[in-house]
Amino acid sequence: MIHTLTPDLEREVERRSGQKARNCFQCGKCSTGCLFNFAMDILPHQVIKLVQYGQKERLLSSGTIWICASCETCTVRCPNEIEVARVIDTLRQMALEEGAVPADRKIPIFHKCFLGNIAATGRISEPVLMGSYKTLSGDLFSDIGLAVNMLAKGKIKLIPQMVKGRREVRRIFKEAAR
Amino acid sequence: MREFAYFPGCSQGSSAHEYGESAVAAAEALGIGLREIPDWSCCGASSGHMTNHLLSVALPARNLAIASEMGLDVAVVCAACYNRLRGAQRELLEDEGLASKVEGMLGKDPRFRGEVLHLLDIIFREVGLEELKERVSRPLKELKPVSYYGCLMARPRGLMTEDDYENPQRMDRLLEALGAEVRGWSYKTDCCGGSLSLTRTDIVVKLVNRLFEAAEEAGADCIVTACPMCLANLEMRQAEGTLSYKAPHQLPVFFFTELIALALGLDGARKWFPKHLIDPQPLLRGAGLL
Amino acid sequence: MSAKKARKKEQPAPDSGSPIGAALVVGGGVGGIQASLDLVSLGYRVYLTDSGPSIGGVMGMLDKTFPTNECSMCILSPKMVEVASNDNIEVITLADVEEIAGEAGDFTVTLRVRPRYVDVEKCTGCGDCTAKCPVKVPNPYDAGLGITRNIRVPFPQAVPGAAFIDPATCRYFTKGKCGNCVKVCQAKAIDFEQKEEMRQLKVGAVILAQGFTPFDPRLKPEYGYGVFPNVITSLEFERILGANGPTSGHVIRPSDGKEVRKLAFVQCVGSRDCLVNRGYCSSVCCMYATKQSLIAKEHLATVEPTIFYIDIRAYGKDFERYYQNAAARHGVRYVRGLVSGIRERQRTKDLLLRYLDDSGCMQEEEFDMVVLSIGLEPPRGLTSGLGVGLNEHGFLQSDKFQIFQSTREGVMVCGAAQEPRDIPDTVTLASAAAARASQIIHAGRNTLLTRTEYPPERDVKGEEPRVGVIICRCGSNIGGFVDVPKVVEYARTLPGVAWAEERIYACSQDAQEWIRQKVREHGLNRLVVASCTPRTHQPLFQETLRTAGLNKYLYEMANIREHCSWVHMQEPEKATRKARYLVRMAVEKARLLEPLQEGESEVIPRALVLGGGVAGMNAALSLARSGFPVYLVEKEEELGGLARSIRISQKGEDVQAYLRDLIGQVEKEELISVFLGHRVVDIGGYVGKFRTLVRDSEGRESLLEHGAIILATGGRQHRPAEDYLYGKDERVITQWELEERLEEEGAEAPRSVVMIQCVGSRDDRRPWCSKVCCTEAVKNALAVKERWPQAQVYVLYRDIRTYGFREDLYRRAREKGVTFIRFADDVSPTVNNLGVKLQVAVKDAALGGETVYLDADLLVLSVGVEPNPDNGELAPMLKVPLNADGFFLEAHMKLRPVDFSTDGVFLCGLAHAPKSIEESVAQAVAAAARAETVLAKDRIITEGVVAQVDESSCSGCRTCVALCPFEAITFDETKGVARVNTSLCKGCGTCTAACTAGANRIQGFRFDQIISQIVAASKAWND
Amino acid sequence: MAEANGRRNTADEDIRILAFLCNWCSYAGADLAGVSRLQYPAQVLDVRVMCTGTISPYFVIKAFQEGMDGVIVAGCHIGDCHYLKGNYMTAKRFQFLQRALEVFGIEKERLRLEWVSAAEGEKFANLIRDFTRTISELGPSPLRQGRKEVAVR
Ligand SMILES: Cc1cc2nc3c(=O)[nH]c(=O)nc-3n(C[C@H](O)[C@H](O)[C@H](O)COP(=O)(O)OP(=O)(O)OC[C@H]3O[C@@H](n4cnc5c(N)ncnc54)[C@H](O)[C@@H]3O)c2cc1C
Ligand SMILES: Cc1cc2nc3c(=O)[nH]c(=O)nc-3n(C[C@H](O)[C@H](O)[C@H](O)COP(=O)(O)OP(=O)(O)OC[C@H]3O[C@@H](n4cnc5c(N)ncnc54)[C@H](O)[C@@H]3O)c2cc1C
Ligand code: SF4
Ligand code: SF4
Ligand code: SF4
Ligand code: SF4
Ligand code: SF4
Ligand code: SF4
Ligand code: SF4
Ligand code: SF4
Repeated sequence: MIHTLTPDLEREVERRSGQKARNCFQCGKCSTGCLFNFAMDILPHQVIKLVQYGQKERLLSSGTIWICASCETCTVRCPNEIEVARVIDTLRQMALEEGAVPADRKIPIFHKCFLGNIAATGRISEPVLMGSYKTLSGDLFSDIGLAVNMLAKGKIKLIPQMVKGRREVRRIFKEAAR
Repeated sequence: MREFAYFPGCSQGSSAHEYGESAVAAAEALGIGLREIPDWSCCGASSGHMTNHLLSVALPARNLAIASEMGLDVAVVCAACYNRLRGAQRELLEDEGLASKVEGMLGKDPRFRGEVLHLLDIIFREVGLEELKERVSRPLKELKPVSYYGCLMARPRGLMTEDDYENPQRMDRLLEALGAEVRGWSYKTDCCGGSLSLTRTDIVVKLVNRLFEAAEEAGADCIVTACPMCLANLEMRQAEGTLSYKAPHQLPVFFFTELIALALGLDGARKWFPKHLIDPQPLLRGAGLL
Repeated sequence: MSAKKARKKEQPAPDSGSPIGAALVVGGGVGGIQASLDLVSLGYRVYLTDSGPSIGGVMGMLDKTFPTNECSMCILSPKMVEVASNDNIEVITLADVEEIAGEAGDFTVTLRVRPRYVDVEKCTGCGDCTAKCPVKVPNPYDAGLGITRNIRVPFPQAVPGAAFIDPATCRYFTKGKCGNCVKVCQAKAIDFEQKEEMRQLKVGAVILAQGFTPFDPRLKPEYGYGVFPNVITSLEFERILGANGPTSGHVIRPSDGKEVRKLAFVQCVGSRDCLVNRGYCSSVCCMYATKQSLIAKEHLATVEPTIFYIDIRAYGKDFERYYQNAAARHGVRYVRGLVSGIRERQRTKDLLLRYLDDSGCMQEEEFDMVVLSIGLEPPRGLTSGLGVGLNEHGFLQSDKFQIFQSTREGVMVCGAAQEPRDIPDTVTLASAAAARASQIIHAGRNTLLTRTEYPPERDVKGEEPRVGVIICRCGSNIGGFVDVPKVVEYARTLPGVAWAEERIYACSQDAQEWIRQKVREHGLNRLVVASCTPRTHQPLFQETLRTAGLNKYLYEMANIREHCSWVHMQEPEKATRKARYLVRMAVEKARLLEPLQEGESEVIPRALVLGGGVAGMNAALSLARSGFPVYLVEKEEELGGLARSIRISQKGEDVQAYLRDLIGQVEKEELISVFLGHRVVDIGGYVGKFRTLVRDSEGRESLLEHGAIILATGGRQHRPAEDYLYGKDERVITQWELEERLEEEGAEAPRSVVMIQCVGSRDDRRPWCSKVCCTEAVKNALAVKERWPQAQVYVLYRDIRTYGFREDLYRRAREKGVTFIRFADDVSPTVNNLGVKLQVAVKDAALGGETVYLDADLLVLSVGVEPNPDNGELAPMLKVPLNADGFFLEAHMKLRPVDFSTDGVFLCGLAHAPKSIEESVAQAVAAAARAETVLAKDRIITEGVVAQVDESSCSGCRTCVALCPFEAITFDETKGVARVNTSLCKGCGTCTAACTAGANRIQGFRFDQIISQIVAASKAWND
Repeated sequence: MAEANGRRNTADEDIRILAFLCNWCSYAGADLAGVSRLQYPAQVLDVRVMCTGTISPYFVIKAFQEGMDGVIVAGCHIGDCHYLKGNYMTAKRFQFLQRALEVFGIEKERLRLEWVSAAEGEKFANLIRDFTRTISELGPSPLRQGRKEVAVR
């Protein structure tokens, strides 16, 4: 049931992403092309529809916005030139900013760890990333076998690389967070 | 020899170390110089643009700014880095407001006016198929690869280089030039789900195994990628499919530069193959290439 | 308030610089063909050019046509033959227009005519050259699917029916050797020396009908066209379905020739797509996909078609029913939502498509073949030399209300070159363009027609039959398989034969003179030509007979080529025997032939137009401007009809201003006599001579005499019977009431406007789509946004049917923030009165039927179009039929959209079916053109092949009266016999066959004549 | 044996077939068969009529009386009639005709009604092939001269 319809969200999304969700005529191409749609609670064309309806809470707390892998299949095929992937990016960004409770915690935690890793050292170090992600998400045991295998193949470097210009990188993060 | 400012990307530093080596080795052998961008930092990958737009531009911008100082075009080997660097470059050149904002953040001019290229494209431009063919000393005759670009190499439409964005051809042509019997298939640009590899392994296993099924259906005996992230993801998650899929896939996955090196008869080639999670050596031996 | 008195007026004398009575038609598709035929019957000389080697256009490639599933070639090829055999139409193929100089009435057109390398006059279309040509090329007629040779007749029914050489692929031209064709051509028709030629034509008017170019689906690479062999275009599929196509109509797929079971259609490929810069809707593809699904199933019952679409645009007459039946009765599966891309299985070449099912779940399904419903693009080569404007999509720009008028005076447009459209709309526009041309050049009417002067007809009554027989060799086409001398020998032995000889090419120009000479020399009074099919060659030989001073019905043909030498090539002996038999049958019939009189009746050069709406007024004005007086009868006291309630047109123009201007023109026009407040009491007579009694409200009657009738009595608005609180709550209004409010000064600004579509349309009781209301809603939504930018506008719909360029409006409305919400066909929205506001609840189909509640300050109902209740009374008076929905039924849904099967009666506007104002105008002017073809003749010649009742044997059973589909037979009560009105009779013979007394005879196919053929067959066999 | 019951199995040289073809569809379909050079047995002669609606039952009966072994009536598909409903009348008449023929002792298979459009050259050729085969199997018509005894039986 949807009660209050507002154009606010649509405008906000347009301001941030340049994408006009209102242009959509619901052809469904974005959804039928999406390889992740089976795992989504709201399909991409419905995301666009709900943006038109201004259903902000529902979108920001959806699983879809985190499941979307930004593969851009939707974007390249939309006949109305709506970059659906960017709309979803924007919704994710808004969800983080507004502290919306996501349907799937783990994915935003991963992104947080990923970026945290960059902020700290300037580059991604897989053991650091995995460690922090596993601690924060509480998902301690999955992929243990894989990690052992990779260690055995010498594929995991335990000592992280450090970028000299770490301060620059941190400044970027600070400014971007404002 | 033409030189490029080389952006290796994080995975080259660790899990994809040997692919990085193969890229440098193959490039060098073909007369392409790769000068690493000094003190490069991570491009932010998916996490950047998914969560913070400004960040997703500013992180690559730092690298572009350094590359500007080198006065060279940029060479990339990772599809994700390629996508981010090119994407950020375009936004910065098109949106002056954004550019000056980022300039303030970096303290450097982020407007990179050179070109960001993937090594695959560079080989096409600088070497060309004809010359490549001539350089082959060990044709990959017995190999039946499918080429796999993943989602980020060709998209968004219009952003990436001139290859067909729905049915890219360059890798196929290149592998053919190396002597391989390339198989056609319809999954070249499907996403492998790399960014969800750790968090939603369930989804990724499905996607990856779909790709392997399709590759086998196409009669391929290996998959060739131009992205270390894809490679890692495909290797890591296909064995996992053993649990949920009847037929376990054990299809080797190569980085395209590994095969160039192999076909050109470069020494280093042998030592990269044992590092793969899915051992390609039986296949290569069977094909008389090892 | 009585009628303006009809004033007799002389045809205006041509001004000093009288216009040239000739016209150029560019493009020989169905549009160009119709325009040419109309122009020539209006009395103008016509040049018909095509850039290709034959006329016919895309319709010539189609298998069947929607929504009647009629065979496309069957209905087109008679028109093509008509063009070919008309002396006053010159067909110029392989020609491009370089420049149109001068002005309306006096244009000089420069044509670049490419060489054909085959002499059209000499080529007999035998195809010997094709058999010997070494160069294989993909056959364009089969959309590239089949293979043909470089030299060929474009397709069997081509006009001209002559071969041509494409020098780009010919070995002689590219390599300097070969010339095989020259060696085998017995007609010596091939001429490598032909050169490109520049020609100048003087014409008074030009009609552009270049049609469309099919979209190249390689521009949508996600569908894999050109990569996956089993992904084909709709045009290719049309050829696969064609009985004369590359697979002879077998529904098999290209990769392995396997029969297709699962068949998918992807709609809107290259239409409604901003990505490839084709934002418009191609208007025909929803319907042709439906048609192709049905035909595929007809050919192969096991086919399971699925159509993936955005909106099904079944907006035309009878389209909705066609679509609903396809889905409900014929198992065509419609799935909403486009597939994003196509994947192929490498081994089987099957195709994988992903879609959302009804419950919103993702499905992946394998298909054997996928058809891409490609869009219609502007024709290639619309050069600036034409001096006409193009619109933003590259189609020919035209006037807002007169869509057949280009931006250049004297240059008209029609068909798909102006906007993507189907065949009936193309034909309509073609006639309208011809009418407009006639308005400009009517002073030059009949000035440039060549009229053959015939010697007086020799009276053969009482003469013994002296039959002349010509056996044609047709080069080796007949001569190679049939022993011609033997047949000649045999013919000479037949009773009544005075002379028989063979001839190598009986149809060649020199042979005609030879025939005339023989007729004279031997005193022949009957002629039999044993050659090819009468369907193409009979008119030629009949003409020769006329010039030899004999009645043209003293002629009979024996088809010893198509029906003999060609189909029994491997059995020359039997072919010879059969040729003898066929000749005998023809001779025996010929002996019984009698001269027939073509009926003639006078024409009253004045028309009656019934209905003074936009359609009626335009029809009247068009006729008046071509010089014909018109009676315009309107039952109301005011002109204008429904358009009085419409403010803005679909193109955004001010309708009221247009209407005022139109009424002004009608009132000023001296040739139009308006009868306001009059109704028709009775209509009598027939084509050329109708007598109509009209009566005004005070009972005063007038008797009007006229030669043709145009029916323009319109339709009406559906009155919603309290659906959605209409009439109960003043906030619930119709679109027309909204338009009124939009113009009202100081009207209160609504915060929220909700529109509901399909009110009174597409339901069980009114199973048609009203066509106008989607565009009307979109247009009014935009107007609301313009006047009250803050207002929220919601449009609740089932399918948005903004076909053609109306799609631009739909896009603009979305851009402006109008929200479109789709509800499923069987779950209408509901309305609740909450006192301060109305609340509309709609189940959004895109969200799996989730209910969305909308507050509405205004609820606007998009009510549909209904037939005029007067129709039931008018139909029997005019002797014309109604369709199941109560609209008038035209003579032929595809090719005679404004004619009735009753000659001399035409229709237009809402009387025919729902349509917009511009479409009504076009149809009205088209109807005027058709009426003008009647009025422009001083007398009507009716075919000699008509029924005749022998009064002495007629038993008065009236069987024939009831059977005649054209109501041509009346019963003469005083004499107690049936009587045929030869002006109405079409010569079908249905009556003859049923006449138990043998009194009813069809001339030229008389009982005794057919019996003589039967007996002759038997005698021949017994010899 | 075969002779005794009036049947022969080989395609009979002596078979005589008459086809009534409507001008607009079936005659044109036969033309197309010719243009496409489709080969079919030469034992068929055709009579062109404007519409199958003209074909009186008497023509068909006369044809048999005159010694034809089979008769074809071919016209436009229902709905495609150039004269709106001529072929519809024919279809109605046809059922009556078949019954009438049986009264004469003529097998009803000897009369065939088919819809052949102008685009169906292939169909026309197949029709002739198939019908000739059928008639060959049935053998000469019982009404034919010299066979009357067999018909009376
Ligand atoms: C697959 C498919 C199926 C269809 N099915 C149906 C159907 O079932 N029913 C229906 O009503 N409609 C159908 N249509 C639409 C129908 O084809 C068009 O309505 C119709 O062909 C339009 O006729 P036209 O004369 O305007 O153009 P065309 O048929 O395109 O003819 C144009 C002619 O002009 C010539 N020409 C082009 N450019 C020039 C030039 N510069 N100079 C000189 N000559 C030129 C061309 O050679 C051609 O002969 C279908 C269309 C497609 C693609
Ligand atoms: C609900 C609705 C909404 C529409 N919206 C739009 C729109 O937004 N845009 C658009 O372009 N078009 C629209 N149309 C269509 C448009 O109204 C018509 O195309 C246009 O008015 C032409 O109509 P007409 O002349 O054929 O018929 P009408 O306008 O109906 O005129 C028929 C005339 O004939 C007279 N008449 C009727 N019976 C007799 C008789 N027995 N004897 C004598 N006279 C008779 C009538 O009084 C009337 O004057 C709409 C139509 C309807 C019903
Ligand atoms: S592809 Fe574009 S137009 Fe189609 S449903 Fe998705 S967003 Fe809307
Ligand atoms: S970008 Fe996201 S929504 Fe779009 S197709 Fe890829 S995963 Fe699906
Ligand atoms: S051989 Fe001659 S006459 Fe026959 S089709 Fe060819 S060009 Fe025409
Ligand atoms: S000369 Fe040209 S057209 Fe003639 S047969 Fe040779 S290749 Fe064919
Ligand atoms: S909506 Fe328009 S463009 Fe799309 S398939 Fe239907 S008719 Fe064609
Ligand atoms: S009239 Fe004779 S030469 Fe002419 S086309 Fe017919 S059969 Fe051939
Ligand atoms: S609103 Fe009108 S035009 Fe639109 S679908 Fe319904 S009936 Fe047709
Ligand atoms: S021939 Fe046909 S049209 Fe003429 S009177 Fe007889 S049934 Fe009517």
